[in-house]
Amino acid sequence: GGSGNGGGAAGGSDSDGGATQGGTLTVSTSFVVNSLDPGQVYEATGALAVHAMYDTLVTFEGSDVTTPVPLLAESWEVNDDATEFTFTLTDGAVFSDGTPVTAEDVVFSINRLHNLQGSPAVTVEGLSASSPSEGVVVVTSEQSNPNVPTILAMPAAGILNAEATEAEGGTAAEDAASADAATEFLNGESLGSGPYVLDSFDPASEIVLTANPEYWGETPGYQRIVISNVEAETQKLTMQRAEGDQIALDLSGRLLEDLPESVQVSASQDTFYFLTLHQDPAISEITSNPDFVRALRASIDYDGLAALFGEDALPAAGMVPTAFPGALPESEAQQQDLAAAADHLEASGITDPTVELMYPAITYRGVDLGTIATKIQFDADQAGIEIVLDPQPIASFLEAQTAGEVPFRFSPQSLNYPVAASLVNNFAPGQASATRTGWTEDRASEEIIAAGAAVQSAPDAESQISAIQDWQHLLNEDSPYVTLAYNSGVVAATETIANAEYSPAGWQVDLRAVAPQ
Amino acid sequence: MTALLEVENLGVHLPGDMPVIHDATLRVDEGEVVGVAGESGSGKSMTASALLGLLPPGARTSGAARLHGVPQPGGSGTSTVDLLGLRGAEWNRVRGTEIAMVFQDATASLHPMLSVGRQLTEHMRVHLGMDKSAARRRAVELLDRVRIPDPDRALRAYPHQFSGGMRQRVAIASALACHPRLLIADEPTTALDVTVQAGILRLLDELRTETGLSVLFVTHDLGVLASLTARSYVFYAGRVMETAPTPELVTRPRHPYTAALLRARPHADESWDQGARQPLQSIPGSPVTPATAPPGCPFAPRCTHAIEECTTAVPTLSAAGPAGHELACVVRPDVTEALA
Amino acid sequence: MSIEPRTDDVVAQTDDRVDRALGRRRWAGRLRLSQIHSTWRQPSVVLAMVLLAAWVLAALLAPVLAGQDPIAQSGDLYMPPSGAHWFGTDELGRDVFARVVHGARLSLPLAVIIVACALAIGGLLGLLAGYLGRGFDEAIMRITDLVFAFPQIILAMAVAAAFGPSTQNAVIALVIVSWPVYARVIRSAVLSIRSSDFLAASRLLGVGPWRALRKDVLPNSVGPAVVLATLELGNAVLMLAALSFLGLGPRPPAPEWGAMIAAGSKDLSIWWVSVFPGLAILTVVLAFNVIGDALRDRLDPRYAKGLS
Amino acid sequence: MSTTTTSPASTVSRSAARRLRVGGYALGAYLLRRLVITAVLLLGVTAVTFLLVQLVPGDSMTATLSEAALQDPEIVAAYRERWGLDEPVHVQYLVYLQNVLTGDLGVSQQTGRSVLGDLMTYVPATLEIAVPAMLLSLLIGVAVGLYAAVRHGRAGDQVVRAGTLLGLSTPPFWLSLVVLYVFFFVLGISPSGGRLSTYWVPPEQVTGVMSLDALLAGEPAMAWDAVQHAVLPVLVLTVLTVATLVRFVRSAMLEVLDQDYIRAARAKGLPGRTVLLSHVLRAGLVPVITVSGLAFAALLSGTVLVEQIFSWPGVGQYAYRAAAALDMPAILGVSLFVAVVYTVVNLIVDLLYGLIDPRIRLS
Amino acid sequence: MSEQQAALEVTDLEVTFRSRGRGTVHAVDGVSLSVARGEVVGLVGESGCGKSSFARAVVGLERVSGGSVRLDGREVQPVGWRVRSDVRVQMVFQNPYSSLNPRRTIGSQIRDGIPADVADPEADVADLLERVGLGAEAATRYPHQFSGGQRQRVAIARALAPRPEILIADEPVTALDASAQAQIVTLLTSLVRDLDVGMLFISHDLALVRQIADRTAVMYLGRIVEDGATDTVWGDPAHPYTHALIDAIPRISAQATLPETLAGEVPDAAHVPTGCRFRPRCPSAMDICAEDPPVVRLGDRHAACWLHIETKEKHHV
Ligand SMILES: Nc1ncnc2c1ncn2[C@@H]1O[C@H](COP(=O)(O)OP(=O)(O)OP(=O)(O)O)[C@@H](O)[C@H]1O
Ligand SMILES: Nc1ncnc2c1ncn2[C@@H]1O[C@H](COP(=O)(O)OP(=O)(O)OP(=O)(O)O)[C@@H](O)[C@H]1O
Ligand SMILES: [Mg+2]
Ligand SMILES: [Mg+2]
Repeated sequence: GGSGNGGGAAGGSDSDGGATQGGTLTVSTSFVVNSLDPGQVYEATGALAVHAMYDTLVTFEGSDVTTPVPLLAESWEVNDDATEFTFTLTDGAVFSDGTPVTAEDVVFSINRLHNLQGSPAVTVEGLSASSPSEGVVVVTSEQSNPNVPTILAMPAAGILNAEATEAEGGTAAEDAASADAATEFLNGESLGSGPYVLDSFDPASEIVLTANPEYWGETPGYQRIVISNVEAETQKLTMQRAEGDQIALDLSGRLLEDLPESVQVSASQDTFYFLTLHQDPAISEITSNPDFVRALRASIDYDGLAALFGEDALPAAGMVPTAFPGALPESEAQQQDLAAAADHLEASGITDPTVELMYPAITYRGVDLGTIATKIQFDADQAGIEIVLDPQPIASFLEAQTAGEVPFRFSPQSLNYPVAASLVNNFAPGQASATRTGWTEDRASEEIIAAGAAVQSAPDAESQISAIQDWQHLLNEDSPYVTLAYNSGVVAATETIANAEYSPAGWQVDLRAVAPQ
Repeated sequence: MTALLEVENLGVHLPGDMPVIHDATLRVDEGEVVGVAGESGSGKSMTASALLGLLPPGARTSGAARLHGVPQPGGSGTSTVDLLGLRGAEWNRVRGTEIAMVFQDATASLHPMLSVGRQLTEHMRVHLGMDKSAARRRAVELLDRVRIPDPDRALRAYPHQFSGGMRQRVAIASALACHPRLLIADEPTTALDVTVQAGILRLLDELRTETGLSVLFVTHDLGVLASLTARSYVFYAGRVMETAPTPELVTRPRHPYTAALLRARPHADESWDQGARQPLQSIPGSPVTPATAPPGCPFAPRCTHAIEECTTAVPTLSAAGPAGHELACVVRPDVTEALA
Repeated sequence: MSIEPRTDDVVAQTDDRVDRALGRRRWAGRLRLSQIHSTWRQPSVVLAMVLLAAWVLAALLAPVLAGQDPIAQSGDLYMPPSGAHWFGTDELGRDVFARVVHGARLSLPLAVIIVACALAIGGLLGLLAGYLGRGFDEAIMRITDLVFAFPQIILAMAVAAAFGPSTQNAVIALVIVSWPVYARVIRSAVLSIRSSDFLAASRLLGVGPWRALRKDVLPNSVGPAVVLATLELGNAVLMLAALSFLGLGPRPPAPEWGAMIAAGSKDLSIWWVSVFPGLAILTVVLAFNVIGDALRDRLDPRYAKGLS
Repeated sequence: MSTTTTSPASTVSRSAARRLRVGGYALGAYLLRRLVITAVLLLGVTAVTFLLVQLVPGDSMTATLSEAALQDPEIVAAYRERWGLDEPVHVQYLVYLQNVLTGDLGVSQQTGRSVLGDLMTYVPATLEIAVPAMLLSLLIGVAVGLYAAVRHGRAGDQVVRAGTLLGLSTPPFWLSLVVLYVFFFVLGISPSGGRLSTYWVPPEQVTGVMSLDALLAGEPAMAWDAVQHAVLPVLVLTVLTVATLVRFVRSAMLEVLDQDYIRAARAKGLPGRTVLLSHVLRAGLVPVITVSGLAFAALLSGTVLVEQIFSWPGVGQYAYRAAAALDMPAILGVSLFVAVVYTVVNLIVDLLYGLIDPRIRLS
Repeated sequence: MSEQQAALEVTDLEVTFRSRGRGTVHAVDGVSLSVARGEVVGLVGESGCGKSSFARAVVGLERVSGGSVRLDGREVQPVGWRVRSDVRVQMVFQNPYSSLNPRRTIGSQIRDGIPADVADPEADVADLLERVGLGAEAATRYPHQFSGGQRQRVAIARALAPRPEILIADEPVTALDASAQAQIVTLLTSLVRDLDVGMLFISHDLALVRQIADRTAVMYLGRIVEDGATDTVWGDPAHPYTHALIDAIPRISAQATLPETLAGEVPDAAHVPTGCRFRPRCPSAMDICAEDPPVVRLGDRHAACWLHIETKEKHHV
């Protein structure tokens, strides 16, 4: 039966559960969810839901993404060169069907994630799991990688009930990419050990989670969580007239203005927006010209651009958003310098350059990317650079991006996992993203290659931070990337909700922790 | 004979102040078949429409049209009603029960999607208060009366299942359903073949002799006029030009217009059997409407007898010759000779 | 007596009725200059002409009239309407008034291009289908059926999405979805002319089929096409705006009305960003519709009665 | 719309003419002919959509597979095989057709669910607003159209005429925004979007129509909430459709009013109301029915934009998302659905003709 | 008149229409007719008997499904996808409002028909317009500037432009006013005689045909039932149908007399009776009428009727 009431009073009032449990929590966000299979999940809303349904070995608490804390693993050890991680599983964890969580399940889940070769598989590239003894899981990395616990905290590394998954056609074998058939099932039912289970999934309108009655930990905060697909502008209206327990996830910038006092807002700058210029002269003589890149870099009105995202966005100083250790200080934010832009342009030897800027025609975190692109176009024009905008449907954009032949593109970017070094793994010369922009090692300066290597080989967190700052300084000098601004992920919640804190960990808000106040 | 309908100085203006009928005066006696003739656009249909209040919306009328012997609403006695003064629902006292109408195109005047039975009985039930079966019985009688074979079957049929002549018979039956005293027939045979036309003319004649029905018969065919009607009016440009007992009118016309009309038609007259073949004589010029008519006599520009005075003075209808022969002509030449 | 269906005339009548109900007028008269003149004297039409003329003028004089550059991001963001910015400023601080005025430079010519192309393609195919008949007619009609089986906007959307968003592709998409209407209208006009006595008379005099097509058929079938085209101009403005609204129209920073509405729709509190372009669309389309409607009335005397 | 006017108007002389020519032959033969035509049409629809999808630069693979996986030819090949992307185009098409014939519309690449299943969820949602809007439009359309025809040329008619022209000229997405702004943002008397307030647990899908399902589940308050959510979308769709309908009804009725048989009915002394309701309306209904069929198709296309703004999870939104994501099975599924609706509606219209007009009654 | 050399020779002409739901209609079913130069032949019959179909087939506008149409021994060329080079048979249509192209000047429409070898076509057009009683200046005007009668004059001028030898007039005055009718008929007959053109004049106005035709043919349900010199046909009809037609015409006389009626109705052309088609309505029907009646020659005329078979010799044409 329905737990709501038509009177419009808070749906949080309890009708048939325990005293501490709330009724329905509504999370409004504008989403395109492709899958709720942990092995396939790669965008924010999917991560949000999967995180609530599937326990991981370790996790993060609140907005702190620096210290992994135990979840299914009660403890872990790492060898000296950070290639072997040994996790000891906690006792008593059970899946939603009541069967206990075993080391086999963990091994199965991590290997399946790897072998499925879905989008999130990049994070576990080079990792493999095994279980030497009952209750123990060993994860080995081909290279030294101190961030393995962080990676294993990601929703994609959620632990599935291996037996049940296999019964639905799932497999963790090498050929999982083509042989696994469990995804469709997992889009309708969850097979995890988390506090919530999947009730229904409608990719267009909503994901409904209900409390897992078998949950082995603390009773979840709500009986029911509805993740509702709502455009940002409507989310704002909803928050203004909130009825019941409501969370909105896309209210960044301007949309936060004139919200009622009672709404609690938690934010963290974990996203950056950047331009990518292809370095292969065969693709474009213009974008591969370093002086042209410098001219463009100098032409951007960084303050004005950041203002488009709203008050709490910042002009970018480097590639690492401020939410993460290793970000450059605000004082180093880039500045528009039209005179310098003119000089650079002259130095480039290109007159009246015209370039086409491709970007996905989407609204991201309440901001229309077209608006930002138009601003870039206008700024560049001030420096005598003509930009023709080329908005593309997201699918076409991704395809073109992957094909690696787009001369000039614009997109938002967040981290694969909440460690600044993950950016180096992706954007350093020769790495995946860099390759797609023609930034091979031979086209990059030795200095920058060395700086990247320094980040990866940093022995401890502190030295890694300074290494990554050096790396960013070099990128700002000479790289195919123009980082434009940082924007926040925001959680806006009604005052009746506790622990509605934004987490840069990838799941935005920890639904496991959210509860009525 | 007592007058049933008297129309005096009827004038009709269509919206946009366009005159279409001008001072038309005519009379129908009880049990009389009266003809109205004239060229196309002379206002014959407008006159008929005015008498049933079916003029286009926004039309204005002047003059009077008195219908005598209309039963009082209460049921006691009768009175005279000025048709031009009726408004809205008042018309339902007259339409169907006192005056009924048959249109030129029977195909168009029967509802294509309603059964013949429905169209014959619906107004009976309204006006005569009949129940379904009584109305049906009367409908069968009516169809029989207008010579429709197998009336029971015909009641269930739809108009498109009948031929043109049969449809016109159905339309007549429908018009007669509520015992009207006056039937206005607006060119009911123009669209029909001669053989079919003959049948309809005979039917109307029978109805007159058997039931004493009065008929106002509109046509542009003087031959039809001659075979059916006792008295006739000739219209031109919304005016009555001449009126006389029909045999007199067609054999001894007094008005140059009437004479010209007769000369322009092929001679299917008494000389038919002698096979005389004379050239047709057309009327010079083309017809005018009241809106385009010149001052004076509207026919003057086309009239071979016209004199100066014709272009200034509007001739009025006045007696000429024996028993009810009247004409509107200033000159009044002897035009009969030319016909021979 | 015969109680038998006489199907032929029944079908003919019913066809005719349906045709008329659908606005597919069987072409009988011709659109005369005098008729157009008297059409122009109706107050509503005069008003529509004035409105349209104002928009055309606005399009021509946009740089002067707007006072500001429609793409200059010079003002403050999200300023409500004021003396400095009559229609306020948008999310990039651009002057909404300047953008609305400049929008006419985009929408009006594009609508004309769309209608002209659709008219040319649909008109030619309809003309030939009606005149040649048989196989060609059948083929063209089946293709139009096919296009009609898709809802206009969905097909246009799919085409535009497939080719990628741009002015040119939006125009192509809209031409693809709108030519069949012309083909149908012209075809039915041609069909009625094909069975007309004056064409028969021409052919009897020894006029060849192609010359007759040019001299007798073509001039008499343009009337309904002109009316339809006028009404479709409005429709083209609407559809173009709809595609733009969905992000499938001219690329930014073009001041396209639909795209402007889309920008405003992101935040209802900045109503001026979407209300004014919406009103612009409304008035332009209304003007086209009023004029097209009056022309149609003129072509069909049945309606003219009520107007004079 | 041009069916709307006109546009609708706009628009099917050929098939309208053809479909009436049914007097002589039997219902069976007629239906058979119609089925063949429908089949050919559907075949055409699939072919066109398929072709369109082939023209599209992107495919779904990149959206699904990781970059590392995309570099691996084996994985790519396996993926292509799984979705049949490795076959030549015409083979892919034949495979698709074969599947469609067995009721399998494939799996949406975007939602990962069967397209048929998706349609079953979204179609009722669309019908929930489209059908009431259509009924409302018909009701208002016939009443107002008849009124305007009767008051032909007078003030009432002019007002109606102006109103309908205004309705035809209003961009639907803009109107949606305006009503949302006024009723939700300013007045706060309507919900913002979606089918149901989130604090309700949606009822089990029986009919797929939220308010009915809520009633079946014994939750009148929830049904009321569902109705409130539907009001604005229905309103906008009605405004869009009603203008076309009013204009058609008006012209159809004007034509009928001008007929001799109406004059004849009045000459018989029938009360004005009887003439209007049983004579005029009956005759005028034939073209109105035709137009309603077309108007319903136009209305369905109008849902794309309206659903978008009211966050209404219907086929319109599904279609838009599918187009934006170039989700081939979904696009094909929606196209088929719409084509089926189009032909079925036309068939119903034809059968209705036979009921109303004895002249074209099927023997 | 039958001695005259016939220019137009129609033999056993058949025109068939196939339509869904109605079946096959033999609109014209074996009609033979000839028209000589300078001669006016009237063709009368009730609505739907096939007069127009016959006329259109003769000029080549309708597909002929049997028989032949010859002009001076040469087949008349049908109107098709080729330019028609033989224009010696022309037609005047019933509706003067639809038989002229509203978008072209009168002059240009008439000029279409002027033979290519005419030195000064403009003068020719002017001459034709004068002939039909319109001024030469009419050439520059459009059809809508003329009345119905005037348009019919234009149509006649146009039909005469290519110097035809035969004119087919399909109810050319039915749509006109009584006085305009008289004008047009007078004009047509005088032109035909002046130019030595043969004319087939189709009408359902029997009195009018009687007035102008040299010979009259009476058509019933796709067949000619009687044809001969007009005065003979009307003075002493040989076929009962002709008789009935004549008796049904309302007469003008001092004593009102109702016209005679004819029993029954014209059957549907798709379901014609066997044998003599007039049999079901014929007052003098006999058993033998169930067989196809022979065409009997009676002096200078023919009749398809069994009544005359005992007394007169039998002819099969
Ligand atoms: N609905 C109308 N609107 C405007 N003028 C009209 C209308 N109906 C008739 N008229 C005009 O009114 C005049 C009289 O028409 P009416 O129909 O009475 O002529 P009629 O004598 O019946 O002609 P016909 O023999 O052609 O039926 C004509 O000049 C005609 O043009
Ligand atoms: N195009 C056609 N298709 C089908 N049947 C036709 C066609 N044209 C004529 N007919 C039929 O052929 C028969 C003869 O028609 P036709 O028009 O030749 O008669 P008509 O004597 O000219 O009649 P009217 O006096 O009414 O003009 C009729 O039954 C008619 O229904
Ligand atoms: Mg009349
Ligand atoms: Mg004919």
